Amino acid sequence: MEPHEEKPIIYTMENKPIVTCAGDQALFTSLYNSLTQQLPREPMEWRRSYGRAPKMIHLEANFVQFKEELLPKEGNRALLTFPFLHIYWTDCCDTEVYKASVKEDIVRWQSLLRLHSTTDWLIVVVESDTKKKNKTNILPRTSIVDKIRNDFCNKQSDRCVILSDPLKDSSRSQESWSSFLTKLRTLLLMSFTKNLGRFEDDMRTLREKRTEPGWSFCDYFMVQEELAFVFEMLQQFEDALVQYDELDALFTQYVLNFGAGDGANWLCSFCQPLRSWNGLLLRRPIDMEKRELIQHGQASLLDLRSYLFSRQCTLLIFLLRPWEVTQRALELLHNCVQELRLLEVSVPPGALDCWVFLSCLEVLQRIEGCCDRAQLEANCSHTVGLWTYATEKLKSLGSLCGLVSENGPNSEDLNRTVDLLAGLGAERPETANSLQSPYKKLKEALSSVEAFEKHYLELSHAAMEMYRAIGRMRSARLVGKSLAEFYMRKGDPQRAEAFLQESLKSYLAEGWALPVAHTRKQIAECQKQLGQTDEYLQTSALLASDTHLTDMERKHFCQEILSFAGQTAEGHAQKVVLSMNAFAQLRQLQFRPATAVVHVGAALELELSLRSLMPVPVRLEQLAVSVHFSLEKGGARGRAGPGGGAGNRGRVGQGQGSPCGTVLFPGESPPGALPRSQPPALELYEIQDRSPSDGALNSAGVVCKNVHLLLRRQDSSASLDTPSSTAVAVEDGAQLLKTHDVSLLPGNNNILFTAPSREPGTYTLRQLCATVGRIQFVLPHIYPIVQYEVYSQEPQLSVEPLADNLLAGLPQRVKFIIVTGHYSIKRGDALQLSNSDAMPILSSSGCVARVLSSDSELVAETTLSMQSSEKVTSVSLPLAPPYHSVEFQLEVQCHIPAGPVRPESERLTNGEPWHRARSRQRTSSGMSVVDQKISIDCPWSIYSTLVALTFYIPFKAKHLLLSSGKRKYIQVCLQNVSDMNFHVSDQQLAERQQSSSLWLQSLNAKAKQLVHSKQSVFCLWEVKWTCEPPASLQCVFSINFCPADAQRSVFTPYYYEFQLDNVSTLYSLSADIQPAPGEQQCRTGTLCGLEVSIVRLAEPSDSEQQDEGPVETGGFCTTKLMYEVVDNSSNWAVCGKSSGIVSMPVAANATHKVRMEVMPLFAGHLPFPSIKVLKYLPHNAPSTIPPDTDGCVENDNISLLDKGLDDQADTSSIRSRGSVHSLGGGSEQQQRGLPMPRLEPFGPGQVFNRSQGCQVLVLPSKDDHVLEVNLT
Amino acid sequence: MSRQSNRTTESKKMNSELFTLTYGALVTQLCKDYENDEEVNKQLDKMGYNIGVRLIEDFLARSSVGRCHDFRETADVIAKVAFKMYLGITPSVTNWSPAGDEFSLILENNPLVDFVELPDNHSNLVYSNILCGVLRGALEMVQMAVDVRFAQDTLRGDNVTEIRMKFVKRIEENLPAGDE
Amino acid sequence: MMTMLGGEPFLLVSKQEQQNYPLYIRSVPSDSELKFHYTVHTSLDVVEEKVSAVGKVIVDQRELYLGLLYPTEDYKVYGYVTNSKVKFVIVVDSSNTSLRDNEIRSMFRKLHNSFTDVMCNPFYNPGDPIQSKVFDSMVSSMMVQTC
Amino acid sequence: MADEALFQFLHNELIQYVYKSSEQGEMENARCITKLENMGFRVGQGLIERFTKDTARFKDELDVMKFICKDFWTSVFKKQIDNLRTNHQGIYVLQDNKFRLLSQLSAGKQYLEHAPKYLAFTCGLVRGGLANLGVKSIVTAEVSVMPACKFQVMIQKV
Repeated sequence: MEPHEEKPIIYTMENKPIVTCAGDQALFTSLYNSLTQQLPREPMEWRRSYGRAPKMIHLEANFVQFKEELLPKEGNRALLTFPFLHIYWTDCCDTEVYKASVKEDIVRWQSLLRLHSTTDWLIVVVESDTKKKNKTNILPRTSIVDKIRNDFCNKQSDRCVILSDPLKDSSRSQESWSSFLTKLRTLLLMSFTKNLGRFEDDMRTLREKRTEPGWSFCDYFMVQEELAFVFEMLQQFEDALVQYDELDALFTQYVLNFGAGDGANWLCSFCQPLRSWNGLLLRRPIDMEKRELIQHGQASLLDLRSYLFSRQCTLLIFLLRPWEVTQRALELLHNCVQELRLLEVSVPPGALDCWVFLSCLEVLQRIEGCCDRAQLEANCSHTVGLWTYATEKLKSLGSLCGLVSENGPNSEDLNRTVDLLAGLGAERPETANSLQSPYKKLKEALSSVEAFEKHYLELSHAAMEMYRAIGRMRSARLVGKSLAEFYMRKGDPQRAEAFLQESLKSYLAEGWALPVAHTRKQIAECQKQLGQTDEYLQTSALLASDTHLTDMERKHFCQEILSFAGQTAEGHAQKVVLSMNAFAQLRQLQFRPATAVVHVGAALELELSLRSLMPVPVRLEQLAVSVHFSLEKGGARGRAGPGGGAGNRGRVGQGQGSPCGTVLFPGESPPGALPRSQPPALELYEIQDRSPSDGALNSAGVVCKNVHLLLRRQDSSASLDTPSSTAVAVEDGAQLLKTHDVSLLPGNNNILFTAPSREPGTYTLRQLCATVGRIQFVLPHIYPIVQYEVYSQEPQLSVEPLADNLLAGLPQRVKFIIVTGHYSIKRGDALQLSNSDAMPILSSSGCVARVLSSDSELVAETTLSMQSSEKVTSVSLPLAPPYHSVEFQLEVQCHIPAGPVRPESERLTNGEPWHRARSRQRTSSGMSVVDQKISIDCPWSIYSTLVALTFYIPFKAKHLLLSSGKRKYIQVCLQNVSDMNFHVSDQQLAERQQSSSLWLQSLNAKAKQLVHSKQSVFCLWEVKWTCEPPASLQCVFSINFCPADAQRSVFTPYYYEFQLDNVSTLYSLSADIQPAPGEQQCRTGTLCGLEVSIVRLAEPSDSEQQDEGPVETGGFCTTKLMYEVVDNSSNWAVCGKSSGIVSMPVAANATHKVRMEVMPLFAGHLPFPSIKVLKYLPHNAPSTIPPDTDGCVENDNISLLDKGLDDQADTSSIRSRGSVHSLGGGSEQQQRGLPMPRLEPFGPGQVFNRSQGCQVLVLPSKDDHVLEVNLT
Repeated sequence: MSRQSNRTTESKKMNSELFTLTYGALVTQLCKDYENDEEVNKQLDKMGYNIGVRLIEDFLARSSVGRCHDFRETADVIAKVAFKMYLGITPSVTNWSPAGDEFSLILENNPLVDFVELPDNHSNLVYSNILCGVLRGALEMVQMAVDVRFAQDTLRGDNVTEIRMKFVKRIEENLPAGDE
Repeated sequence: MMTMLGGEPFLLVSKQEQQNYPLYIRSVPSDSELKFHYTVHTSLDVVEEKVSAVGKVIVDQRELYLGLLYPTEDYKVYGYVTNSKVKFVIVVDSSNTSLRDNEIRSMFRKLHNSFTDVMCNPFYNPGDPIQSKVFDSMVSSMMVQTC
Repeated sequence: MADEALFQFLHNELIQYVYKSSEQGEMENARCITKLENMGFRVGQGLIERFTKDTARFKDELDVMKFICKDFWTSVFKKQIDNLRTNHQGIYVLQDNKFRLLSQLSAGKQYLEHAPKYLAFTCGLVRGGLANLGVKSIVTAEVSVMPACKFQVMIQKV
């Protein structure tokens, strides 16, 4: 009954360190179970050499019966079979027996051990009371043990232990067990440390020898692996793994060195041609076959690698690091491929692919074996690499074995397949009964086209799904692409295209030129096969224009297009429409004239520069721009005329239009360039926050206007150019700009169009369309918007003065301008000007008409022929085509109307409108105007045109009546209000009803005078009479004038009529100022006497009778006067009663004196205060509005002191001085009210003031401040 | 050359990077604003002048440099003090004209042009022209009218950068310097 | 394949609008150039994966060098991303064993430095393809070294 | 420091140029500010590229902002931002109590109105720096008491 004996040592996990047992087998067997169970119970700290971290380990052991064979021979380094400890069991308690047998036995045992120089032994003495019972002559227990100790363990007494009553369940036995076990463990570990240490030393020395000839990696491998095994056995997987990794690294290094040129000869065994390629095998803990091969140096590179990896894999899985397996796997596979290349191992085609394929799947399945779904899905990123790798490999196998071609594999392919399968050998037993085994998969996949497809698709989709799942879109698409290639090979472009388009999108999005070009080529291929003509042509266009293709390729695709275009359309198939932007780009567009505004029928040229992207010249049957026409304000141009174009420059391409009428089009980003969507640029501006109270600046800063725009998320995907996809439609029915037979050279071409301009309106360029045979390349929208305008214009006549204003009374030139518009002036067309006497047209001979083109170039010049009848003057026009203008000048003269032409600026009723009047005067030139209208009949219209001309009268006349006592003078002031200078001569003043009793005596110089612009001449006449002068004088002033610069002086008369009333003087006033009594001189601040005396000069005239009814009082009739003393210059303070009523007898020399007191306020020669006398009319008397003769105002000016017009205006001011009565306006309002006495001013010159302008000397007073006081 | 100098992330250098880049931004802006390079050069010179006339005070204040007796002394001050102070470089003063009224500043490395690569369409751009303006403006403030121009420029493929400086005249009364 | 020893297509990918368009691609001219482009483009998946991993990971893993992105049978693809989200990718022929992690690292540093200078060239418009001669020559010299 | 003086001279000249080259008017003024800001933007891009050359990858937005406030600001203005506040909704306020480009402007209300000119460039710097780090933003500024200055950064979520 030795359970372990037969068991062959298999290197598996069940391995335990070996402990041999000698001595009493029965005894040992009885204890075996408890021993094996209890040993691992408690962990033990293992302190290790080489400063490796101590570890707690649970020791197990494999107890086997002692045999001499078990003891390792000299040089045998096998560790697994190495007995780490030898135990001798005895329960002998009887000295006799001991002496008799046991001792010898131990001696023999010991000597054997010594022979093999093992010092790791232990003697266990088991004692049980049961045994003693039936024994007599008992010795004390200890004696045996002591004996043994003496005999064997000299000075290492611990090598002999007692285990008491092991089978009893007593505390005592417990203790002895535990102490025993502890001892056992300690010894075991000691042995490990010692032996492993020794082993490692040997191993190291061996490694050191690796440069020596004859050193073999395989041998070394075996050695180090032994170590690994032990660690594994001790469950120290990390350490185990390290061993393999070291081996891995070492080998790799050798291969690299070999690649670098120095090859160790042992490597040759790995360089042998590849014979079997049945992938990795990860289902056994140890692949013995491969290990054998390595052991005997027959392993191929793949064998070694596979074995190494399978071990690493096993350990990693023990360490629960499956994902590291997958990652290492991928590296391994790549690495192997490299190493085979480096070692120049001859590999039959496809063999490697098989190996990789199988290995990938093997790894994946191994992993699946030890993880659940969830884990797997969570770790796609680790596995997906293997999936894709497998897919690629399967694909290449497929194509190698002719499984991808449309018409299956040929015999050659089949042979190849057979060879490949042969290389797989027989399926391994482990996988024999799993249906999904890599082996089966591969065999099946290679068995038939269909099977292959099934597997390939399965893998591809799996890979794609995973990539998608972990968001590696690009990778997914790449798989998609190779799938597409597969479909292409299978002749299924339909499926292929879908994948290709998807990847194309992403390449475009990210601007990867080469992939784009390549993928497009593939797409083109699909489309060709699918017979998607339009798409194919579109793609071809893109490719033909793609600079990343070779010239050959580009030409090829271009040719494709051209040859299609060349085909004669069978069955009138309508044209194929393609997007233009792949074919050519519209770069710029230029109008001539630049304004892009022309009149109907005018020539408008349009040059567009088109950049052809084709590699070869292309002949276009036709290049057309479709134009949208709208009436939108075509007519409106009519008024604007040619000039109006300027305003429209903006229309040329919405702002892009430079003044030179050029529209630039943003160049398409060339293929490969990056479609970047620019976010809106941010707009900043300054802000200043001022406090509302005082405008003080609180804060200043920089803020952003268009935050809302910027903060909006803008996704760039929108901006990608996918021109092929956009279906372009030709809009027809629109007008066209065409050119035929254009040949587009590669690069820029300029093409000239003549734009249609028959209809007035707005023309918008819509599409650009190039026709090549059956193909039309269309630019669907021309953007920025490009428009031009055609306008139609009514003929029109305008007449404008040459000078800025026409002067009446002189011949003046006026300019006639006819804009013909759409009308063309025919022979015999004439303007009929209706004459008027006031303004004759002076038919000056040899005046010329100039015909100008729309851009005002002189076209023709002809002398005008004019006929004048008394009614009309007809001016025959020169011939002129439409949209030209005809200009000529005529001379007209406007007669100055006799009789007063009153400049409206000076019309006045009674005083008050004066303010307005005066302000007007300031603004207007003050020239009086004459409006003249000519009605003209134009040949193009049945209605006659009225042209108004305004003439200005160069002169203005004023008159004055001057009095000196009874003598009267008339002064006329002639003012030259024009800008010209004039000569004037023989001025005359005539009285209408030539009464012999009255004549006017000129006091003027005879000679003609020069009157400069804005100057005046004054003329004076004395009025003389024999008997009473008439109540009113009708005067006509006349003077001849002619321009000073006129070469031949033709004098024209100027008339001025006016009327004077009540010229004769009725009263004369005189005033006298006396110093205060006792004073020689007047002094400021002291009262002086003022005496006013009013003297009646004339007998009452009949004119007087009727207006103020004199009142009979006391026999002779009197009339009431009101006097008033005012001092506006405030030189005087008028004290006491400054105004009053006096009644004057109506008789010559009747006198009335008034006294009052005035106080001079200033020193010096003071003018007298002004004294006014007014008619005081009883209420019953009829009111007479003072005769409204012009100039009477000026007249007053003179007669009322030197106070300006102001005083007249200042009726209010008088009233304000507390006077009860009022003037002018005042009187009117009183009439409206109840009848009251009224005041009326005397007619001009009726009152003569003697002391006019008299002055009196005033001396300063002694004390001025006094004055201050009483003044205030 | 610029390569090593920029490794240090020490704050002084940083500033000069800020300066260099800002200057770069200015030049490119000018290139956008003006169509031809000559205009840009002119503008740069102007701006330099404006800086110069202000800079001089700062300079005199911080470097306790007194009045220079002759042009040679001026040259030395410019090279050894001014350039050192403001650009951290010390150009060498060479190529004196026999009359001693004209010399060259040779800059082995010109911080303004670190990282700069002139595009082909700016062959006539004198990238660092602002320096001329600065020198002109500054010296004008000390009553020296000088004529400054770039004789060589590493940017344009020359081995060194050379600023040629010619003494024109001594300005008698200090005419107020307005911005150009 | 030996002809491609040390043939690295370099490329920088700008982050503009998350669009990984190439700023600069350079490779030893060879018939497999196209394959390079595909490989590099695909590698962006991994770059993005690693970049987006930042923030989740601990600080010491936030260095700019992303290490080996993924190996293929023929190439090793390494990645690097600047703080300005510019991605550098170096693809090395997997048979090229002379280049270890450290060499690659320093190559990236060189690239980065040189790129920084490009960024500081006032005439360079960020986001445009790189035409700098300096950069070009630097890359060339690097490619020569690695052969 | 010397270099800095030079920079400030240049910066002033920059402003002078931009404002001179455009005639006045609300529109114009806005264009000037924007122009300055754009120059700053480009410079910021370049600078940040250098400054972050040797730093580890940033963890998140806040990490970036801190960098701007500490390292960036120190390198450019030789002091840190004095106070950084955020609403965690993508708005950050950077306060510099003695903003270098203002400190040369003598304080006082009458100069306050010129302040914006002196901020625009820096707004650009910050925006450019952030943008180059993949943080799209809008940067504005405000001064109420010179030379203290607030920059507000609004992050655009992309």
